[in-house]
Amino acid sequence: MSASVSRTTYREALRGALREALTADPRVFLMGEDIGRYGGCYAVTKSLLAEFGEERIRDTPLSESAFVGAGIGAALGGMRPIVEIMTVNFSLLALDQILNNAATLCHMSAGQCPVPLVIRMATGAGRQLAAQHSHSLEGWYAHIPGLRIVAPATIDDARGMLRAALLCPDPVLMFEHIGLFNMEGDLTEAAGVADIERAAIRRTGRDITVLTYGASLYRCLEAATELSAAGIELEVVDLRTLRPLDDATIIKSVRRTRRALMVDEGWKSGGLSAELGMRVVEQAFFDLDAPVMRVCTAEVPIPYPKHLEDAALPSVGRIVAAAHAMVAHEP
Amino acid sequence: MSASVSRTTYREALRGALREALTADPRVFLMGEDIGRYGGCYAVTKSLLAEFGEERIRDTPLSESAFVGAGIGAALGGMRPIVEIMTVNFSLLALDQILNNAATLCHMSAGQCPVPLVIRMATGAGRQLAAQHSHSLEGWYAHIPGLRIVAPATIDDARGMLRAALLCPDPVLMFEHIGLFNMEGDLTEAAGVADIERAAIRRTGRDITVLTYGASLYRCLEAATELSAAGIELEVVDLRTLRPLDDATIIKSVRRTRRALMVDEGWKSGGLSAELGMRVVEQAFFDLDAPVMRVCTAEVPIPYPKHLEDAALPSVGRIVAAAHAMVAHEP
Amino acid sequence: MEPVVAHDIGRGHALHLLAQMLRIRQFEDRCARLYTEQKIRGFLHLYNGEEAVAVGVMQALGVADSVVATYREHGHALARGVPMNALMAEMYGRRTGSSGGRGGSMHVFDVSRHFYGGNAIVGGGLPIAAGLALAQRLRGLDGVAACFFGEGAVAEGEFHETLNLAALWHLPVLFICENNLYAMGTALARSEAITDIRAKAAAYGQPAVAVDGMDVIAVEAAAQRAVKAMRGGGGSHFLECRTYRFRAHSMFDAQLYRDKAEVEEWRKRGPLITFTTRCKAQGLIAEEDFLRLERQADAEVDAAVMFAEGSDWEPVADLERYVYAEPRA
Amino acid sequence: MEPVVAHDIGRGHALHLLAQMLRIRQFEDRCARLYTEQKIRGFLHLYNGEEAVAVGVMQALGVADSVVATYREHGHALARGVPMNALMAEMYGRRTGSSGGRGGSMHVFDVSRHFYGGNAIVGGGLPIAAGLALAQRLRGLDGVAACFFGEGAVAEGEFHETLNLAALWHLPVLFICENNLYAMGTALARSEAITDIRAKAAAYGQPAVAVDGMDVIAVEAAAQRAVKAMRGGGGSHFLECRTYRFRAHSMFDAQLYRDKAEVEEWRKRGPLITFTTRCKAQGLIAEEDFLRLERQADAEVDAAVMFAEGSDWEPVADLERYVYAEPRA
Ligand SMILES: Cc1ncc(C[n+]2csc(CCOP(=O)(O)OP(=O)(O)O)c2C)c(N)n1
Ligand SMILES: Cc1ncc(C[n+]2csc(CCOP(=O)(O)OP(=O)(O)O)c2C)c(N)n1
Ligand SMILES: [Mg+2]
Ligand SMILES: [Mg+2]
Repeated sequence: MSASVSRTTYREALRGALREALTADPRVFLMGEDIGRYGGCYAVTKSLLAEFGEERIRDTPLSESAFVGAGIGAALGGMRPIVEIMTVNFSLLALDQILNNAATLCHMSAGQCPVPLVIRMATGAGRQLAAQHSHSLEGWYAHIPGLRIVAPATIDDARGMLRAALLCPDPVLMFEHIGLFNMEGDLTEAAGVADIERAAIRRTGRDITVLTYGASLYRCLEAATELSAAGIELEVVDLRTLRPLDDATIIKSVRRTRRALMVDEGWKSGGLSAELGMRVVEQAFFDLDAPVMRVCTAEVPIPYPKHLEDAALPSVGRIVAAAHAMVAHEP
Repeated sequence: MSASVSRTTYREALRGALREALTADPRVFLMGEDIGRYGGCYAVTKSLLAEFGEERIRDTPLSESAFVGAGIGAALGGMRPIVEIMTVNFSLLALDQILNNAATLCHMSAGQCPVPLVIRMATGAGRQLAAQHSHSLEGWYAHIPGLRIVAPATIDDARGMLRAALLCPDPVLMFEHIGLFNMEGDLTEAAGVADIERAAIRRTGRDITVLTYGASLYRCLEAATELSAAGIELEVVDLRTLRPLDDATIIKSVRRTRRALMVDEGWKSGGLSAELGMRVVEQAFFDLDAPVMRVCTAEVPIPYPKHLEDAALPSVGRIVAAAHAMVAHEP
Repeated sequence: MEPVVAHDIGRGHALHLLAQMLRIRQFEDRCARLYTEQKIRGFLHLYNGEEAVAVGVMQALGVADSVVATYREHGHALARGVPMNALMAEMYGRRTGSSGGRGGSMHVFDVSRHFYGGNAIVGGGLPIAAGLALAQRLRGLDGVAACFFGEGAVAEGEFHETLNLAALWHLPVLFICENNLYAMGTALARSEAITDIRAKAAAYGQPAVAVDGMDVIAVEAAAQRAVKAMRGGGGSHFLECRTYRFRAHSMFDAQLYRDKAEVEEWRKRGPLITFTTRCKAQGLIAEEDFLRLERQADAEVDAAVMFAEGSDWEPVADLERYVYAEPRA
Repeated sequence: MEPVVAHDIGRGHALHLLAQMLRIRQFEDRCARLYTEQKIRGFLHLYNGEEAVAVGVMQALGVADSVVATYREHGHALARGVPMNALMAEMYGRRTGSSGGRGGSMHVFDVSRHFYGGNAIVGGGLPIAAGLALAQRLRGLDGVAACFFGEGAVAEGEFHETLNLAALWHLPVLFICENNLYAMGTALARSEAITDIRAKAAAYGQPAVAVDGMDVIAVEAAAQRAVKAMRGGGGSHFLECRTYRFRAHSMFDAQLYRDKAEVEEWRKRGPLITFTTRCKAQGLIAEEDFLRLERQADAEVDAAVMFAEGSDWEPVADLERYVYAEPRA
């Protein structure tokens, strides 16, 4: 099957999905800091103000708690708001609204108050933005019941997951890695709505299952190429959705490769990789030939200088080293 | 050695430690909502206003972010503030200050700005306070580098850990389970400052190591008594400090019992038990006779009615069942 | 404060207002007893003394308007029309409760009446009300959102952020500050450098008035004016209702922070007593009317208790239902 | 705005103020070039146009006072006395930088000068300043805390919470709002229903004045008055400095949100140009003074670049140092 594709960027794919939603559904509107006149701090929403006007592309004052809460209220009131928080770091100011309201209202009201709200935020490091602009907290957010957490790594997913988020009756937090916005590639025109309950195997391989998502996916694929030359074949799973996790795909892969390596850009202790590792152990312990391993970010506030930032983040080198260590364990 | 003890409650032990610190160190002061005239929402600070006056027992307006941030500033300015947030649920309003400032300043300033701040908060469920007053987020907080997280389960620790927190140059978050305040017991007069880097084995046993903390400790001990009758001996480890974790004590115990069961009151996915399980697997995989298991809170906002609240929380019954399942795995 | 405009209300409306206030009073008095009997658990915050605020404001709202309240919301729920049976069942935690029993006293929801809680994070309801109002505007409808909160919430950042947002965007939110002078044990003057809340709100650029929150007619009139202005396309309005809570903050409060004498002084101005006296003086109602309404309220409460006690618990098997919405759209 | 009091400053002080403003200007112009050469990375926010604010305020502070600034803090750091070498090394991320290179442009710290950042969460510095001031009061000292932030921060909840707390507790905080009319691309009128920031601050119950932030003398005088009042036991003060940023918000900003003409109009009122003109007119300084100070500033910048480029990187082995304080007390 040869799908029709068009060349674009991750940023443009997001913008296209936003435009499409604004065009198709009068209930959709955008709200966030500098999304209008400024064009969005990462330029995702550029030009949308001119196209859709001030009522639907709403620049907000600097008040994360109020506009996220207003998004919740608007969702309760029949709209389909898409709220942009510039980066996950600032989302902490709105965490009360996210956890105590968005994630809680549906259950607490016995189903009367679903909150069909989409919150988009940038995440991740790699641009030397230092300790208050570089954290990856999406794995941490995945702890919260009532939320759905998605992290598109590909151009198709950037569009398809936003589409899916808008169809979802639950609050969906969408995390866009700052390293991906400029990524160029093909958009599959007919790809449609993404399935936000399933992980995707981006590379098949027999020796180790690598569980990852977002920008780390590309480091894992690079490591896989390097390791392949040494005869080690990685199977790379792009989790795509961090809550709920797709146990079926994960466990099936691990049962086959008998080894699981987790790679994520969050801090290690209590991060998403710990959860993944536990699930593997709980569900496939006797299938494992080696202890599960994880490659995460060093447990430090991300420092500014490049050499320290690089040292803190999961690198291809660290992934390769972990893989070698894992195959060294003979069953 | 027969230590001199006195009969008291967990609440009074905390109050005693606060009184002692206020008396001994002029840099110590207390700040929080209703800690003065009202006497503290869980009555921990009752009578301290009369003893120490308004300058040192400071009732704050309802503004969690400002008074936590002011605590950070006061700590930078040479004081030893003890900030009370009524419950961990409200601490989300101050999370920006806690993560982006308290946890970050020391590293970001290359050691110039340590933040010797103590934040106490109530945590946990069991009193039918429903979905905005019942969560256990201390394990989630333990993800954040730069913080120290302590959770005293015993009367000696209630006093000793507060003492230790005040001596610590780092921000220490102390979580007090609402189910423990009324607990009566003995206070070891000479116990001194608690070691907040070490876990404690509260019961020795050969079959399964149980890793737990806070109010869950007592459920585990109850389960241990029940299981002992069935010939299964639990070793119960009270983690005491959730960040940094005392790997040495944990791993040593697991190596001996060859089984690890984690019990905590947080939500399961991405909770502290996942981290504990991963560490066990990473460090003692080949010593395990059974997959690690965890008993956590159901992934729901805690509901109001008792039967549902009980069903959501880790119960003695669930711990016992997990233990039986673990020993059923023959090596 | 706004001068109280002499206002002709007629016997029918007088009876209605009194009946509503009495329903709340009797319902809550029963709840307090049920609490000591441990039939109701958790936190219980009573509205005793503040009934005129909820009842007054609700008169100004239509069926399509939304209401957002706090953890002290029994009065708002009843005045809004949440059936007493469902409310009492919620207090008991039964599945027939307005939130299926999951919320309890602090989390009453009734979406069929646009009653959105029941919010127990101080200040947390304000942004939600702004969003509900925004939705009305964006949908081209003329509904307003009424948002109740205490004077303690005024110190929270969300108060500030939301008042600005609502004023800036001309959202039809009626902010109702129930100024009962205390936030738990903290007197207003101990939490605000400037204690004039109406003035504070006006500084955000929206009409703001203060009324005697003990006077149901004054509250009603002020709310009517505000809602009318908003229906005509006006932006947010602020209403400070000066009131007092006669009972403790919650069932755990020893009230060390205020004098008994102060409470007694305020009791003389209680909304039920003053309204009844006034209506009697005007010949609108007679003592027997009062007694009849009280009996009716008691009967309704009795029936609600019966209903609650006869209701089932939600099955444990349903614990994890509604964490996510069902069915998927 | 406060009327500008004619104020006799003398040649020495005039030269000092000019020198400080020039140091900032020249330092930052070099930083902009170094950014395009990729020697400086991350976010770089320039203070160009606003120099009079930092320089004016710092004149009022003593060594024991504290300063809390934002991510646009090079000017504050230099004016406070952070050595230019250490500042430039910080921009480069070298271990000789004021934060050991870990903070970069947005996170300059120098505790020996009570310079507490370098805070990149809008509004996040305000509570910290309140706490620093509280510490002074509790320790019986008379230090004040000066807290700089933009007008964009005014919408944040922390602004509200902190202004109330500081006023309520009479904390010696000098809040300095650098009102440059834009928060990134958002004009003040698009983020605040009421745009008079001074009035807003006054409503919290503290002295609040607005001054021409382009006039270093006016800023200095206002800051002096406020600090004097605070040293005498007064509580918090608020100073709105009306200014303008001449360059983009950061190096990534295409400035689509404002007219070139508007920028040009403001440039005529630039703090360097107006101050120099005025001092010349008063015969306080001559053109050659200006040129000499400019040369001196350039030389200092050259030396700082040399210093930074000659400095080592922090070893990777130290990455995890200082997550926790060392040595343990
Ligand atoms: C963010 C937050 N902080 C603290 C509390 C605890 N608390 C519950 S009610 C209350 C007092 C609120 O006072 P006010 O807003 O005046 O309302 P009132 O209870 O007087 O009706 C407090 C402090 C909370 N629920 N949420
Ligand atoms: C809480 C938070 N939200 C958003 C941002 C992104 N941001 C950085 S600077 C800025 C504009 C701030 O404007 P203002 O306070 O006026 O200061 P100025 O930049 O004009 O000096 C924004 C939105 C941030 N750093 N922190
Ligand atoms: Mg109150
Ligand atoms: Mg600005």
